[in-house]
Amino acid sequence: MIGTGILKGMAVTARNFVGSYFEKERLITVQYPEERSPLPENYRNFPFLIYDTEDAEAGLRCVACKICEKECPPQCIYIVKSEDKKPDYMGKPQFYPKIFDIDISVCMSCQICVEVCPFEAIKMDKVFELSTRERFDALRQGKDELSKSNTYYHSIHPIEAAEVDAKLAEAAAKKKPAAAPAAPTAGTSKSTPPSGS
Amino acid sequence: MSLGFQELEAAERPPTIMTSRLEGELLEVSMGPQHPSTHGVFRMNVALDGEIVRKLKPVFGYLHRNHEKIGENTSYLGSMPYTDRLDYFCSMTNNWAYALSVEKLAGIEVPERAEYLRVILAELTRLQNHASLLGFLLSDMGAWGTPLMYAFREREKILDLFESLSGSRMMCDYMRFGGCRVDASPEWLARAKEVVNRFPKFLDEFENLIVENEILIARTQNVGKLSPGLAISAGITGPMLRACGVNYDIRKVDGYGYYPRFKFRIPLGEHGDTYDRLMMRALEMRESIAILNQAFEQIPAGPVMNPKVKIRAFKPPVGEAYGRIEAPKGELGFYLISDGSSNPYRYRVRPPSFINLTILEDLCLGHTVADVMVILGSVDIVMGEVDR
Amino acid sequence: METLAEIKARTETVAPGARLEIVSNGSPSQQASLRIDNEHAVEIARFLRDDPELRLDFCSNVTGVDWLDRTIKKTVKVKQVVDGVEKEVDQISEEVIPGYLEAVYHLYSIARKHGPVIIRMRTADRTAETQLPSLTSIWRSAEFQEREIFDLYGIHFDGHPDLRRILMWDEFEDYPMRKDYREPDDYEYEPTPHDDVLEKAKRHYAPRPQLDGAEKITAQP
Amino acid sequence: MSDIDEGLRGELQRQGIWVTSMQELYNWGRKNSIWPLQFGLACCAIEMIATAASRYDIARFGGEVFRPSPRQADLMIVAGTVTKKMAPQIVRLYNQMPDPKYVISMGACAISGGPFKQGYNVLKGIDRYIPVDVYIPGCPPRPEALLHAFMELQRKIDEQKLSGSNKAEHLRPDQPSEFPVPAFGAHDLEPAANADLFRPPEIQR
Repeated sequence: MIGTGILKGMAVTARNFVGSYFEKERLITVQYPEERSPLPENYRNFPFLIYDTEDAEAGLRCVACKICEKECPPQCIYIVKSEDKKPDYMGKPQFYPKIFDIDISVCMSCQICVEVCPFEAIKMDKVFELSTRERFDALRQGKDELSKSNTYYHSIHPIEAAEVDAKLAEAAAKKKPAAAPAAPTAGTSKSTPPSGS
Repeated sequence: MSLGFQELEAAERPPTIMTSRLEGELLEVSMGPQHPSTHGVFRMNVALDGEIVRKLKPVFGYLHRNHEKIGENTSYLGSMPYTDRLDYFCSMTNNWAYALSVEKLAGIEVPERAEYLRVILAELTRLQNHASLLGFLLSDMGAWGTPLMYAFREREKILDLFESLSGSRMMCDYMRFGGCRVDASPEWLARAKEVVNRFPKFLDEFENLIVENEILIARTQNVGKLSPGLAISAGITGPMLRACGVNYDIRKVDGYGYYPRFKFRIPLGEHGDTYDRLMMRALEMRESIAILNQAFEQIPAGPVMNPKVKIRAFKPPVGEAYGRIEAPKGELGFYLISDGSSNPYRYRVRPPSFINLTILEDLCLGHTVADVMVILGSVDIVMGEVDR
Repeated sequence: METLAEIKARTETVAPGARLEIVSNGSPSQQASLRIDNEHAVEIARFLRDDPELRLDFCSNVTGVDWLDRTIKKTVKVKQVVDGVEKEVDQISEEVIPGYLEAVYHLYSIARKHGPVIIRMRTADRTAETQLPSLTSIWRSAEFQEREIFDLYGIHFDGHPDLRRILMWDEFEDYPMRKDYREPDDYEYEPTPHDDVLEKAKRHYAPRPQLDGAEKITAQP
Repeated sequence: MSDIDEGLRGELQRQGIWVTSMQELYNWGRKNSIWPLQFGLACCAIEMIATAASRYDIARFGGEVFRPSPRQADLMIVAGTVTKKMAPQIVRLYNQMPDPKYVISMGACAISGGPFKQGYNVLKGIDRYIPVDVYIPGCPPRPEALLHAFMELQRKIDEQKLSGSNKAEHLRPDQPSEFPVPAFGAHDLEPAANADLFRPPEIQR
């Protein structure tokens, strides 16, 4: 009989309509500003720089090797290397980035900078509420905005951060005979409050 | 800009003599690039006789974002996230096609677990692509909203899986040459299994909604018929080719990525019309679920990345390679020429939805304007891939 | 499937006078290709499609490649008499290969489920004689792809039913996929320039003296 | 239409009297019924559709009425890469929208060309031709990020004044509401940017 197919379809819509009042599977709206769906561990949005200890300037892991700048596919990283060296968290004198800019209006969140970084210095952030009314300087993040503590990293990617810390501690233990005996190991900054959140 | 009707011969055009009736006058209509249909910035120049399409010329390039040129100026690894943005519904299959081509070019082995993960992710991609296609197609037909909402509800579940594995909902950037970037945890596999197990329920519901619907049948059956001969000659691939009854599925023919290990059938159409193309997607989703269930059973433990492959300064030997996979929309191929440096000398994408549009005019001639949208919807195009 | 050498031999019997050449491929993919001459191209293509053994009825991918002028260094061992003693000496000769444009066709068979057979055609040079025969009459799938090659590479396909620009607008004059194409200058705002973008941005900033200071900063040590 | 004294308002509210000004009422109505133009360009458009679908449900903010015609739309969400071939059409669509009109530039491509900015056919930011109210970085931004930008736009509308020297732009007759449409040139769009709108700053480091 003509019309039965339509009625069958209407039954589906009716079932969905009624079901959406009590069936959990059909009730999926996330009431966004008040309620947020949890972001998974792996979620990534824009990169940030990690620093150990409590001083963002002294504890920055980045040594301005410019590998990420070179590998970044859309070329949104800009680094100017320092002329002098300063001791890093292990006491070894290293270069540091005088300027480290990321243009987040270009960044495509591809995570390649994280993959190529040999120093575990750049990681992906989870902040996505970045809408602004200004474009140019508002969307160019400088070193101050990018630097976030290791504790913050632990708070957003707990599993990954623990693995990174273990890896760095292992590397530090290997180097220890050569390095100064009082060199602090990575992950000592657990007590610092998150500064970037 | 000219309408692009220069080739409309004067002889074909009926004489423009003023008569009392306007019959025979062709009306030129430009549909798109901003058009209420949900297929992005696609434009068609249509010549109409009353409501009947007499000529149709697609106009491309409104999303031509120079993917190939950028690919030639970027390192091999750097092109991987760009492939996500080709067919932005199916970033996983795009990744796979590109990784497969580079693996051919450089002779890289892929670990067993990585191949299984690739199959799982490609089939999940096929599920969400076909589901949203059905939603879009129905919304083009006038079922405004409802089926699309149902389709997106299911799609979100699969996107959540992608997000928790790769970190992004749409732009996964998950595969690497010689494997996958991160391993899937057992919890993730369990979650994926649950989503897949629930999917048939949605399919049943969706099929109840559409399969017997008289309006849908009237709008799609015998509309936009495609003959197998023309389909093969015009290079049509994917569900569109199989809807004409041609048994050609690259998963079976090339047998890449351990597909020969799985038992699945290739659904074939009979008439090659819009209805067959629509149903082809519904049937393919069932087969994808079968593949997924076997893959969840068989997936072995082990590494997901070939340790010999360098991430940085990756330079394949001089030569060229063409690799292709069966993407949800058809044959997605990458043609790479290497000159031994870190960038490809030539980087070419064989986009299935672009080539599937070759016969759009043939499908639409003689049908009404309203059918054009339906036919276009059943071709399943994504502009990111058509224009690149 | 037959080997490429067998296909070549059989094609030569069908199209007498055709100059065919197997282009080797050094990569592990081992996809060697068959270079066909432009005069017999349509004839050869029809044979490849219709031959009952081959039945290459599906032309999957058509693409253009731009080859600039290249110099190839060849090292040949030559016997020379040095100081009265005959010795083998390496003689380095340089050969300049003039640039050309190339169209590459990847053919598969749906009927026999084999492939790919790759054929390629070359233009005489990159500027004046950029004609190639169109194979759209053999494989319809070449229609849009040849149009795309015309648009981006500037190869004129003789016999193509509708050779217009496809991706760029009609008024556009350049062929952007060629290797020597220079994109328009729109580098007014480049906050993170380096490498090639830096070079292009510098060109833009040059006539703007107020940005001279900024330029000095962007030039990296 | 001047602002109400907050103390007086609180006092009246305690008495059970709710007062509002014409301006507040007008802005309240406007900000809760923003009708976007149904217009997607690329990847971000799919996230825009996801925002309109049931999980994120832009209807909770009064923005679900996607209008296919620019004549009925208040908001243009430029979602995706703007190519040079598409830019004239976007400016034309913007010109066809009635005042007051707003633009959200969604995703990296629409802001600056994003990852594709090195392409020869990619416009490096839609703000070269039309004014943009809210920018959302991200590639693509999550649906939540679009909702966040939507709320940002609602805040902006709420702040607009109907009278006085700093009244909203659409009420000032000297402010243009239409912008010149670029033409296709032999090598590039002509002009490459609207110099009245696009004034990139000097980079200070």
